[in-house]
Amino acid sequence: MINFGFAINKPRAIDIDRNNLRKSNEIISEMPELQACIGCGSCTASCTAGNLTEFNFRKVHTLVRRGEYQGAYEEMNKCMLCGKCRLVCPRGINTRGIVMLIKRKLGDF
Amino acid sequence: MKRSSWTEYQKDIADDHYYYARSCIRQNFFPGSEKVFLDILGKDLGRDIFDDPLHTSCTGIGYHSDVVPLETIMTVVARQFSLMAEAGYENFTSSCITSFGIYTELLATWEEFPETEERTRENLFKATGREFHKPKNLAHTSDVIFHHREAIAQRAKRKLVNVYTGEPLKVVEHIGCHYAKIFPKKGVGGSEFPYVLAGMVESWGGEVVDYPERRHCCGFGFRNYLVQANRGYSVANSHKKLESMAPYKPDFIVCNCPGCSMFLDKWQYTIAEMEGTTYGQNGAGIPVLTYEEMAGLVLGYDPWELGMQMHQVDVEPLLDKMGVEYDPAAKYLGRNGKFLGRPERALVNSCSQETLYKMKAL
Amino acid sequence: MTFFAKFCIPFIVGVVVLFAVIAIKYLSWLRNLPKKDWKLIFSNIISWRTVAAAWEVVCESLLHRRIFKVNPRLGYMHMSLAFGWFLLIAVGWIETVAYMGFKWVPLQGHVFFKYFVPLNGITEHKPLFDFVMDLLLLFVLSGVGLAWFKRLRSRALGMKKTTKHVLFDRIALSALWFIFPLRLVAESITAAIYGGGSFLTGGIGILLSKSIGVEALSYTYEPAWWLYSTALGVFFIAMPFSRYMHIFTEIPLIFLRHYQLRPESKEKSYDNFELEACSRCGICIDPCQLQSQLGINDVQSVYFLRDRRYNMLQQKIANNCLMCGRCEQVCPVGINLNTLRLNSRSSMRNIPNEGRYNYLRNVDTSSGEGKVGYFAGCMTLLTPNTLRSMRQIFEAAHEQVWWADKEGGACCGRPLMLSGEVDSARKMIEHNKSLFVKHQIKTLVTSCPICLKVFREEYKLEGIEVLHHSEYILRLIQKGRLKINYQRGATFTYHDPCELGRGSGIYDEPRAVIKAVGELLEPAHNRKEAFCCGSSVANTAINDAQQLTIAGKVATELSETRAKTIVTACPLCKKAITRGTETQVVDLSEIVAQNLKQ
Amino acid sequence: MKHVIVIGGGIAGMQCASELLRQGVAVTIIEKEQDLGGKIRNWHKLFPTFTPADEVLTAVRHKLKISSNLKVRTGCQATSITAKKVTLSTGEELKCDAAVIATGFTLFDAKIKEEYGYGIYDNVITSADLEQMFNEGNVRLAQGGTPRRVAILHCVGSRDEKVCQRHCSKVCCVTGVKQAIELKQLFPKADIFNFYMDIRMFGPGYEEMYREAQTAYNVHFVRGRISEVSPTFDNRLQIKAEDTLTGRPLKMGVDMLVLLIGMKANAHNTLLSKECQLQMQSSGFMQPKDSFLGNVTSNVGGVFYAGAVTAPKNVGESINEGTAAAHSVIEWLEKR
Repeated sequence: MINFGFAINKPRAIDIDRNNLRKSNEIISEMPELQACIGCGSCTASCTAGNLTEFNFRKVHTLVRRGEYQGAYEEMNKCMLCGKCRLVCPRGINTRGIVMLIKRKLGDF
Repeated sequence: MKRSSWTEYQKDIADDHYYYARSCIRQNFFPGSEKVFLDILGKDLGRDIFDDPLHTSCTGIGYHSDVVPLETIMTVVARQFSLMAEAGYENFTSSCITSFGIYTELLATWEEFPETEERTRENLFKATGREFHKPKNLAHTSDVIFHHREAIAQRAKRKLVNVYTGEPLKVVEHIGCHYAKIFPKKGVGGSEFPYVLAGMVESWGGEVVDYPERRHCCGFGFRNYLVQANRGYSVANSHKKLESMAPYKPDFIVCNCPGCSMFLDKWQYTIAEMEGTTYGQNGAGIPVLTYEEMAGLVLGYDPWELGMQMHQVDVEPLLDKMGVEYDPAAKYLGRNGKFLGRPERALVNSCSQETLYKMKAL
Repeated sequence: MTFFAKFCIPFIVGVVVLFAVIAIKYLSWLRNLPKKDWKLIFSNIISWRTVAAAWEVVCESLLHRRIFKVNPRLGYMHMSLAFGWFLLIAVGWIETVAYMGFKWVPLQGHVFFKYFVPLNGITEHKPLFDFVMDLLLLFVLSGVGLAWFKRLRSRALGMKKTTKHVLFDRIALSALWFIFPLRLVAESITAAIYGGGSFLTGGIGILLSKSIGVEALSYTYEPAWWLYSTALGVFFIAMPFSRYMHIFTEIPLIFLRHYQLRPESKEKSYDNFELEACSRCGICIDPCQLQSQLGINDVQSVYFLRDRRYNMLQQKIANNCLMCGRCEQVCPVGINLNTLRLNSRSSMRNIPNEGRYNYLRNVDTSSGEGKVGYFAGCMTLLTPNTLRSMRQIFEAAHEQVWWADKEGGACCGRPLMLSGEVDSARKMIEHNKSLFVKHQIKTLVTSCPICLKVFREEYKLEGIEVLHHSEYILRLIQKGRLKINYQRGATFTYHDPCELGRGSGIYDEPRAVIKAVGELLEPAHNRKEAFCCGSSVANTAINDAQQLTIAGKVATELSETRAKTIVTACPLCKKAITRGTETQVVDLSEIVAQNLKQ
Repeated sequence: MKHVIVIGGGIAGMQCASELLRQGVAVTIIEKEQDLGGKIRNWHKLFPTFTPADEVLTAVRHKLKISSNLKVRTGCQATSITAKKVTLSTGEELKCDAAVIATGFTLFDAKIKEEYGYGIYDNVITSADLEQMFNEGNVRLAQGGTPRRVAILHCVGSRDEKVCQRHCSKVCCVTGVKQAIELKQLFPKADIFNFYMDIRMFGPGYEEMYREAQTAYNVHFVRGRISEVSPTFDNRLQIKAEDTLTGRPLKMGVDMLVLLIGMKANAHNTLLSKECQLQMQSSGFMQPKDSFLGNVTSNVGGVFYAGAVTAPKNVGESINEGTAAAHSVIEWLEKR
């Protein structure tokens, strides 16, 4: 293999066909309310951890639903579980439950 | 696939008397293509085409890389047009897709913003003392070949057919982005289903492969390629296309843009050397042709005369499929019969360079 | 006299197994106690605590006083079985002694005394003993009868729900139900053949001999004793694996508890005593709002303890609890239900992760300066009226305040702990603690009871007094630093937040503050019995609609007091209750700030 | 007896005609198709109640009682409309005392959005085609078989300046959600992805239906416009879009792509505005006299509007406008 001084960039596109959606389907079937997200961003706006880091709950769970698990567990680990997001979610999503579910499915417990 | 939409996008292509503008990339990497284009038009089709030694680069690469300002390129282009007028032509045809895009864009700019035309006229006169003219007809050279595709088909010595199976060859056509993505109405078939190359392939007996990333850019992207650190992004685009087309087992790729021909050909080498992946059916690369080379093969030109030894991916498997007779030993001989040297062996190559060299050495 | 017959074998096997298993269990639990716990035992064993423990054993293990308090009928059932049986054994032993003198008699000799010594060698006390024993047997049988009845109709015993059982429970329960009727049968047949017995066994004996005849009865004599012995044996073998393990386990638990042993945020050996001391009486089911208001009936403490004991605990059970503490209030055994659930969650979810929350390093978004620190809490940032009111109160009292998290800060860590991520919560605790120390505060005031509990219990803030704002405001009023206009005609009702009331024992301070502003009307359930608002951060299992249902019920009860304003002292409760009522819901600080005398 | 000509025999026109007849006015309906009924004839079920379209159409038809006062002219169009007379495409001139224009709308031709491959790839269909399939009880792929994954693209020919359709067609979002649910009912194992720009659930019960689609039917909603469609090696369709909520491009293979085609103003409207001095909006829909007080009145006395000729409307609104137009006509006739 020759080193040309650059690497071939990996595609940025979310490829639903290549992504393994098993875990994503499990997450959705366990808590179907997650699908009710309308992407308003209230959770992220009020997020205690999001105030201090780039943690974006809405984006991470959306990516997880699309089968993009890379880094999702680590991101979710930034969450302090304080529960503000659950109070502000206009769709009544049990956000803390979602955080824990995603961590359970994508982490090792 | 039911495809007839291209008929809604037609453009006027002059039938004769062309002023020819060369392409920087094509004349460097595929010099045979420009030569054969002139030959096909002049000798095979008996058309009048003028290859003017006075014309220059359109500076499009510089323009798209942010080193040539708009006013400068406008003046350069105006000079090309005035050279055309001075030579007594009014149909401009350019070999390069980038140039074609530039000419189209600037003509449209002058149309929309007449003050820029005024300034260009002034600048041109100040700089060169020439008169400002605009061509009556602007076409890319692939448009010209497209225009004459049936005439070429009539004179065809070979078809784009696999001589062993009798099946049409599977051809991936790749249209340069600047051909119709900027001004869809200025390209045959528009931007979604451009027909300029597909028309040639179909007229000459081949079958066009419609694959998911058909419209994707080859990845050249000027700055993206020119800056070494960005090349990973550039090659990723070709990578994406090749991944997408490979399952269709294409016999060859044909491009109308010199940059695309070069990148789709040479990035195959890069990808193979970096990742070990090759995309051809034979475990090597997929041959990449210019449409001039494709037309040349159809018309019975000698592949080495077409400059096909300059390709990264060996074309011999394709030549064999088409039933083209060629002298393997002559591959690396120049026009004067002198040995040109041979490339290093690479993963994408299917033919043994050694044997060829030795045959000649004997 | 040999005191042995073949039918004794099931009984003897049962007893041996029972005591062996109990010994193994207790010894291994004790052996695994952490050093800290052993130290506590040693330092307390020779003290009045042991005496107090012994007295409690009598009151609770035998008499079941606490169950009596909660539910007299249920108390009687437990007492008749426990105390009655105990007396049967005790009186039986005395009878043996009376007959044999102080001689060693094998255990089965005591238990099956009637078999071995049916008639011959009558002492002058025999009729008396027969009478007492029959009376006690009747006492126990009445308890068994109630138990049968409870199975069929739990409501009749004042319980809305009764527990569902595992296999060992069913075996032990069935055996237990048959022990005393079988004893009655065996002793009655003996009385019929050999005479003796008092009003119960003797009476039935006469009836039997008259109706069936002694001849026919003699064929049933041995089988009856076999059945009785087998029922005992089965019960004893099943017992240590069933809920009846509580009969013995409650005793060491009472002692250990008196020696100050407690469950902690991580599981430890002591927990086993609490787990197996649960009799699965099911008293914890009724107060559970998940059961009464949402109809969820498989997550209550009794099932949680059962599942944990049999290693079949699932996250969905462990997670589905408001941790409001209402069940803990009524548990007759006094098990630390919340702590046990919390440390179960910890075992299931705690993944130590060194790198986690490293982003908190050097984060300090605090402002102001003062000896008093104010930590609003994450939720309070969503109830800005509380923040504004606190600012007005601080200004009115001329207090210099360090604002810890007005612009957002790190969470207190309690929500993480409640979710079981105990080690990660420590990161937050250390972070916030370092800020408190850095800014040299002497008093820490918070508006969030969730924060308050963790500050008090986990932060170990030496030299810093932690106050809930209700306590702080009351103190300002009492010291005369705040002057308040009493609003004649203003009526308030107060919702006790779980974490503040049952969690931290703060019931009176908020009430005193409210009374300084206007009239306080108490809702039907208040103080220790107060409902949870349903939005508890401890529960991640119920959905929004379910939270709303609970909030609605709570709000309705509060509105029924006809108070003009509902007051609470927790931002989460405020948000929750607001969703369920048209009545105005405010934080305690708001009514104070609105009625400050300038 | 007064005579009113109703141009257009869809639900709005029919409703208007039956109201006028009830008030003792003679009515002539001009319909360009061979039958009355309009677009709703080809629709399967109506949102948000999933009421069969046929049920509604039958009820409206039923109200339109056959009488000597009702004349129906099918197969012709009106080329000129005034309060006094209507000229037909046959050259005939009909006298009248007032005219109601209820010519509705034209479905956007999805072929114009070439990049979506309608008319090029077999399994790219429009929402109207899908309704047809529902009606025939034959939702299948062109090559046979049932779809495993379907993408539904919102805003095809709506809110798109590239095809000169700046307006929102209003009903497509709701239709998209309705069709997603219907597909899911037919193929519970299929994945349905709705690609939307905004979800506009403007009516009662619509938002509830949307939520039900999300949580009860597990329909996926991706915010982003599909930019191109291409065939894949296994004869599926590869679609590309941006998942704008994650800021990442997204691609996937689907078996079927449903284009929610918008409502286009009739080309006829331009003619009306030129020939009859009726005002037209920039969207091409006719301009009612007033947005609040004169929704069914035109700027020309005695000429009225009903239904989607003035703007995209749903079925209920169109029927209501039929009634409203009839009332306005009566009022106008009484004043004379």
